[in-house]
Amino acid sequence: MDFSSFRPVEAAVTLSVIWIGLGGAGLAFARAPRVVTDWVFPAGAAVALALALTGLWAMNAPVSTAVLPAGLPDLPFHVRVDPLSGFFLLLLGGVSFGISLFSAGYFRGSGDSSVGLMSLQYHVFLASMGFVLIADDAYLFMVVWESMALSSYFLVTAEHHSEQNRKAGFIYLLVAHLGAISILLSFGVLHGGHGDYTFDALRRAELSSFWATIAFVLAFFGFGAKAGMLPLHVWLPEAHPAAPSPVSALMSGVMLKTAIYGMVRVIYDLIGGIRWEWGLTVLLFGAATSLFGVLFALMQHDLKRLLAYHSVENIGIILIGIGLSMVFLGSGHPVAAVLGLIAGLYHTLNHAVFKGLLFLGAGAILKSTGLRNLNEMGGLIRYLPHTALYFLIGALAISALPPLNGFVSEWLTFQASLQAPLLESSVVRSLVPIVAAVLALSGALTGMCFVKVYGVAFLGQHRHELAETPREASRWERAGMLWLAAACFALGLLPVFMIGQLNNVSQALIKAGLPDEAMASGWLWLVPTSSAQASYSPIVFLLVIAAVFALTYLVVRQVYHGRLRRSDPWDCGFPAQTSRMEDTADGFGQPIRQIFAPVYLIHREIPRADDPRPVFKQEIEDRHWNAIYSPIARFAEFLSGHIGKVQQGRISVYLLYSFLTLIALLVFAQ
Amino acid sequence: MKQASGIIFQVLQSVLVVLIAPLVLGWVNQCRAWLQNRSGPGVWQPYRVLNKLFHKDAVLAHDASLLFRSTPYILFGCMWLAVGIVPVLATSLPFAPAADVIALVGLFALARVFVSLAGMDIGTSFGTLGARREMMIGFLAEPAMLMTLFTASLISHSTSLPTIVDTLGHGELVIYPSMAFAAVAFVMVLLAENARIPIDNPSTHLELTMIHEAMILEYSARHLALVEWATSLKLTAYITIGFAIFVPWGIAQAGDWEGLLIAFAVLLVKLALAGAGLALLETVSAKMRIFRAPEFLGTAFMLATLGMLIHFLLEA
Amino acid sequence: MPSLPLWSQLINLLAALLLLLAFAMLTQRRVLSLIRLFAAQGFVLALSTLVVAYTTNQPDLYMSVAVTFGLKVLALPWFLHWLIRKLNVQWDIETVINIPVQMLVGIVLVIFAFNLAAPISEIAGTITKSTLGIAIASILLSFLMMIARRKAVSQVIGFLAMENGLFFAATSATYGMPLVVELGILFDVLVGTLVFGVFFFQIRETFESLDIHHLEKLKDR
Amino acid sequence: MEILLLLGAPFAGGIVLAVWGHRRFAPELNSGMSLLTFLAACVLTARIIADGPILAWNRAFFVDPFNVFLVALTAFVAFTTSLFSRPYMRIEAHTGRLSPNRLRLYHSMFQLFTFTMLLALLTNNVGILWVAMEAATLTTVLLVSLYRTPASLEAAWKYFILCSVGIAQALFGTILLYFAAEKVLGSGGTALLWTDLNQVKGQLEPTVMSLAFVFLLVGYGTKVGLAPLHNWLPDAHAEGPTPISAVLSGLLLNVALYAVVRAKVLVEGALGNNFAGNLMMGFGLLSVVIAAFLLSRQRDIKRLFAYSSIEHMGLMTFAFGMGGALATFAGLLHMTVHSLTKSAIFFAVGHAAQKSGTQVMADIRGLIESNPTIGWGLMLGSLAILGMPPFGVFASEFMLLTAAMHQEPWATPFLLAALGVAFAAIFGKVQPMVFGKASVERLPHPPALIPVFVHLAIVLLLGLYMPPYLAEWYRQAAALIG
Repeated sequence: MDFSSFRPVEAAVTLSVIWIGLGGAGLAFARAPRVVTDWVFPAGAAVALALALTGLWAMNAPVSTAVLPAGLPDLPFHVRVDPLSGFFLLLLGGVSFGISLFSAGYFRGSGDSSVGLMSLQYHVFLASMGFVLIADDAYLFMVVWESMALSSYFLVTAEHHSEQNRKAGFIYLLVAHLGAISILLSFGVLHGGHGDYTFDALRRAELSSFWATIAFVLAFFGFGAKAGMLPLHVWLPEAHPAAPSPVSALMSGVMLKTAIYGMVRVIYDLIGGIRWEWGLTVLLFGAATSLFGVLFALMQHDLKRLLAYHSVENIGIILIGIGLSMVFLGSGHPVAAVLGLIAGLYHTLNHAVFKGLLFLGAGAILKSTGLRNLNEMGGLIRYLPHTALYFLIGALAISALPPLNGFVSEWLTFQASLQAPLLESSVVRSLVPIVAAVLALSGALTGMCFVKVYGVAFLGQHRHELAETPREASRWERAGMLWLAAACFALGLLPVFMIGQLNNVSQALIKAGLPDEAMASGWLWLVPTSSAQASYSPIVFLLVIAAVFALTYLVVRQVYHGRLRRSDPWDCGFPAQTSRMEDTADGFGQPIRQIFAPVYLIHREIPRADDPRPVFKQEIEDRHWNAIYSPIARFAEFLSGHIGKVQQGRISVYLLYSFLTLIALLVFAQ
Repeated sequence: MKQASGIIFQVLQSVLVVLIAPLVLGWVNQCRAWLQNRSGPGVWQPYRVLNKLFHKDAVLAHDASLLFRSTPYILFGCMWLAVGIVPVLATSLPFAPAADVIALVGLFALARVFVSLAGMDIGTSFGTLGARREMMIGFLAEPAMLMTLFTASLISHSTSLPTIVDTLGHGELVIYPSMAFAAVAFVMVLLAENARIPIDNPSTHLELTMIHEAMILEYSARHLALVEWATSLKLTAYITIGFAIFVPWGIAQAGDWEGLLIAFAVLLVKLALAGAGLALLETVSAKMRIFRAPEFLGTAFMLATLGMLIHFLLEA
Repeated sequence: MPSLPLWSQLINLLAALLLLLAFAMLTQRRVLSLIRLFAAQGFVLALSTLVVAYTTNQPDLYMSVAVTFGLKVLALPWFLHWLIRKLNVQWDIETVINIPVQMLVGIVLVIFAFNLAAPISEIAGTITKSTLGIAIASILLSFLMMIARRKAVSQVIGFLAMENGLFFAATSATYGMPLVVELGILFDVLVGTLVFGVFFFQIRETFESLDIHHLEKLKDR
Repeated sequence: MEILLLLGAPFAGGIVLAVWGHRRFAPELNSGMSLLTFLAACVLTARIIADGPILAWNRAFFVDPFNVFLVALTAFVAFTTSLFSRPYMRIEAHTGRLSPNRLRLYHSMFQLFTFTMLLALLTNNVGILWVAMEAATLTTVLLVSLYRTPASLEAAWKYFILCSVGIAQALFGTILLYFAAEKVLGSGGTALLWTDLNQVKGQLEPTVMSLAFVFLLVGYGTKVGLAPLHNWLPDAHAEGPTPISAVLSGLLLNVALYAVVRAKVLVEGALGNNFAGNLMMGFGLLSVVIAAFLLSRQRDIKRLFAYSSIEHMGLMTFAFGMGGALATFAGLLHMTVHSLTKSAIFFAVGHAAQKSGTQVMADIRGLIESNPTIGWGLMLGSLAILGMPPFGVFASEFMLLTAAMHQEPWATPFLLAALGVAFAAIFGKVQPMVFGKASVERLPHPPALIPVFVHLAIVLLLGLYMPPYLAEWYRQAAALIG
């Protein structure tokens, strides 16, 4: 680890180590929480910004590797920064810069001594994510992978007094651990037995197609468990809301992306020789995950659980992008594969940005009003104007609406799926557009969900009497949210710059880039393959709408007049307009329950007719619990019950066991 | 020189279409009146309504926020842009590359989201009721819409409307069965998106049955005028997209003036026919129950997917 | 030097006697007679070691004969008698499996032990190679006896019988282990029995009976 | 010379404490003796590193890289356990559960137990190894029944009967081994010396050796706690005083496995095929699966961690059974980190049980709230034992799983399932104990928890950065075992 030549890898390692140091400092100052919130978190933000710049630099610089002094005897820790890890470092640094700024303000109020411990776990969490992105051998990767899970577990169970948090933390760590073991086994398959675990050795190991598929399946489900893919997603809606809001922003925004990074790194880089059947599996799982995630998000009335289910949905969209690129790569169309990969990675960055923004918004609401249940919110736009604006930008971005960044990545995914005619097998060729339709459906459903969230939370009348009027978010918090909102706009309006960077990444991974005609089309027009094929210019969108907005506003004011007066809204002749008449979050989701009834498991308590205080209670449950998870738990219980009979207390039976083992072995030994 | 004429064409097309949009609505209402053997208020009625509304004083609810007041202008801007992009009179206008078909769908989704939010801003139950139903129709219609546009773009290997128009219109005449399916599906989506009869009755006063009207219940004066104008613009935009994909003949190239005149004439004829067809469809069918809408749009989606499969199987 | 076959016949006789005693202990109903049989087995073991020592004139074997005789014939039986009197457990032995079944299983075990020892005894150089099968059989029989007993005392006696079997195997296969190991083993057996005695007192104190079924609480049913 | 001090110190300590074991300063004396032993072990280890294996006392004692690291580990853990037992035993005496002369028995037996462990490790004579193992059982059986509760009596009785019968099988195995060796090396003392056996293991009679290995495996396997023979282990660990559970789990199981591995080396040389390895793998896998599934049924915390010891011993046996440089290296590392982590956990558990007055997990709540050091000690300890990465247990499991995935892929699904179930069971039960509202009261004497965090620090160090000489040490040992 020589510092003579200062390359991206040295920068990344030093910055991550500084993060750990900051964590330690936070713990040291545990007695003085103000010091922690005023100095440690902003310093963490500065380190995050530096890491983002390193990532940007790494995407354009040559690959740099280094060896750290620590690690197993014949396997010291190898670290490597190439364009792919550079991109994810940019993602990690950029998003955690905003979140750290927000946390500086968010934790200021709590004031108790747990802030020191919280800052230690927070910064160790960031540092372990940093190391995951630059790890270059299986051992270091696994160590930092599960340290990430461990540190985030302690953050999830920060308020460990509530039984629900503890249960969420337990399920989270259990699924993370099982996922990690399956990743480990996939490395085991790849490593070829001579004890050399560096990623270069894994790349060179050539595998028979059977073992390559086994490695793919293990890696896919291992990383899928961490990303919240469909069958293994149950921990996500429990764990993310349990953590404090900035931490759930970090977990939803960035930690899920390290799983995507792992998947791309192992499948594209280490296993290589991708087959289109793998791509099809990823595609189908992605489509199912995205549709399932958004359908369940629509049913939630807890804001943070809703956002967590949306993370599941967006992971599905990312998997669709990556699945498309694997299908094209498997059937020999590198250019279309590049487009799919760029769409997937671009959506990873977009989701990190707007999901982080939305969770920070939810945190600001929780801090000022103490509310998490949407049915108790309402009319907050008057009390929290800034948060409302930033939340609106985040909501428009996640609903994939044109001028913002959500639309760009979804548009690219559509363009990639329109390359379907290139494929030979007619089944896949017709399946890809149907997956595109599922993507469109889930995008539209997200739009509906965020109209519900924004409408119920911010607009209309207040549904719940608050003890004192909620205060707007503090200066730090607004700065954090502003940074992420600006990022949404920048990524939405100037996609060509980021697509160019991603082109380097795909050059490094698939040895193929977008056609140069697409690159040459300047910063105004985003062109995926050829301008004849399709082009999109977000800046023109924004300019024309703004111009028309200003033009009509002025013309109407000049030609006619701007007079305005206030009065009661139309109440259809009904005298008292109370806030209970407004539609609740569950009410808004009623059409979805009607149309997609079989998907849900609904427990409904309809009050009796003569009930003086009728309360309508309804609980939507995830079918996966009693379809997959409780059968497994029951089977384990059943099995341990039978095995329990082995230990049944009588000494003569124990002697009999040892006698029979002896006889059996003697017979076997002959 | 070509660049200058392009810009002039662009401005001309935008202004012209914006002006004739209320006319299209007036014509449709007039045709409906004739079909129901009523004399009807006349084709220019929408202009009179707009003029009246612009003169009145705006009345706002107490807790209407800034969002509520700015939504009409955003709506109008979006529709103006949509009409500017679609090759109504001429193809390959300067704004054309700004968006392809998918971006247009996104633009309409943006408009729909803003209208729904404005509806919910007042805090009465009607606004949220309308918003919920509008979003439901929206998410059901979007996959069907995209599937029809995919069929067209799979044939012409591009999603940008000028290229589609060039390949389908200016190329030699070929009958595409898949396009037939897509056309029927497109008409069903058009009816749903523009709140026409089978899904929603634009001229109803029963709050509980409204979808689109419920959201703009609270608007008055200039805001209501802009919203009404935007609605007619949306209808015109949808109809012109339909022309561009299914009936692309007669659209001029940017720059040749005489082609423009012919295109304008052809456009008027096509709009008249389309308006009459729409009126006929509306008088023939009655408004469906709100929870029959999913089957309606489900069939639209099936038809579009069938069209695409036919395209893959028959290579047509 | 007396003719070898005569002495080997004597050793085979003693081995057969040992097996008979093991069988007798297996089927014995009363504790006191069980202890007397154990003492007899110790005596036969000492005698056979003496014969082996004499025929193969290995001086250190005499030392182990003396210790075996002292421990297995005198010390342990006396100690067990003293224990029985002290704890006044004058009662007969309940068995987990009834006696005839134990007999049958015993015979099967003996057959199994013989065909197990067949390959070893061909290559064994010692004159007493044929007795290895009997030694293994007596070990398995005493193991069965431990399994099938309800009372703590009889279980301990089963264990001591197994020790006798082991010693007999040692002498028959290899003319006895090196002395330091032999002494270590005998010392362990002695301390083991003392500890068993301590346990008897403790169990008696807490459970007022030496029946094993009190000792079945710890389970993970 | 160091061997004399190394064995002399605990033996002398045993005698001295037998006389003054009940006095006030007895715990300090006990720690002093253990410290002396540990220093001797360090000197011996330094000497072995410097100039390789040595044969001492006309080949009665043999020290090579394999058993010297176990000697160092045993001495260290014995020393830290004696440090832990100082306040623990005072609190037990304070609460009146232990009378002074029982303390005397405890202290002297503790030292004698250390003596037998070190003797078993150092001796070159397989017979003496057997005697030492039998003596180890004798010294600890009385300690298991120290509290005189019906349950502890039952546990002690079962421990004694099952282990004695097991050890008897091992004696017969040793006799067969001696029988086979006598053919080649001639009678007299040398036939039982492991070094000589090791040289001639190629010429030993295969059929006899396989029978001998069966008896040795069943015999010492009972002491290791392998699956069908494990029944005594949970009772003995749960009912005895905690320092004894720590020492039993941490050291006795390792030494028993050491004996099995020594036998495997000879048998593998004699047979040539992998009969011994397959047997060990079979038993190891069976233990891992059975222990994992029994974990979820436990209500007593010490029984829970006793089953976790069975599971980890199963993993080690599987590793040694699989053979190959990588797996053996993983097995050795796992032996070290397991005994360090498990003893640390038992220290924390001991004090936690004392604080809440019960060992039933349902009644212990909110440890972090009432006493952060015990709470965090238990939490980090259980995370370490479950193989969470920053700790060394993960390093050995990593190497084991990847080697298994390559050499014995059929076994990995079982390992995966067992590790998953074990994680769910242990963490599911430890988490509510550590988090939540506090339901426990203060301790009369301040708990000595430095050993817990020293152990966990070493395990963390082994996970992240292995010092080169330690790695060299393990590699030599792995080469020896093959």
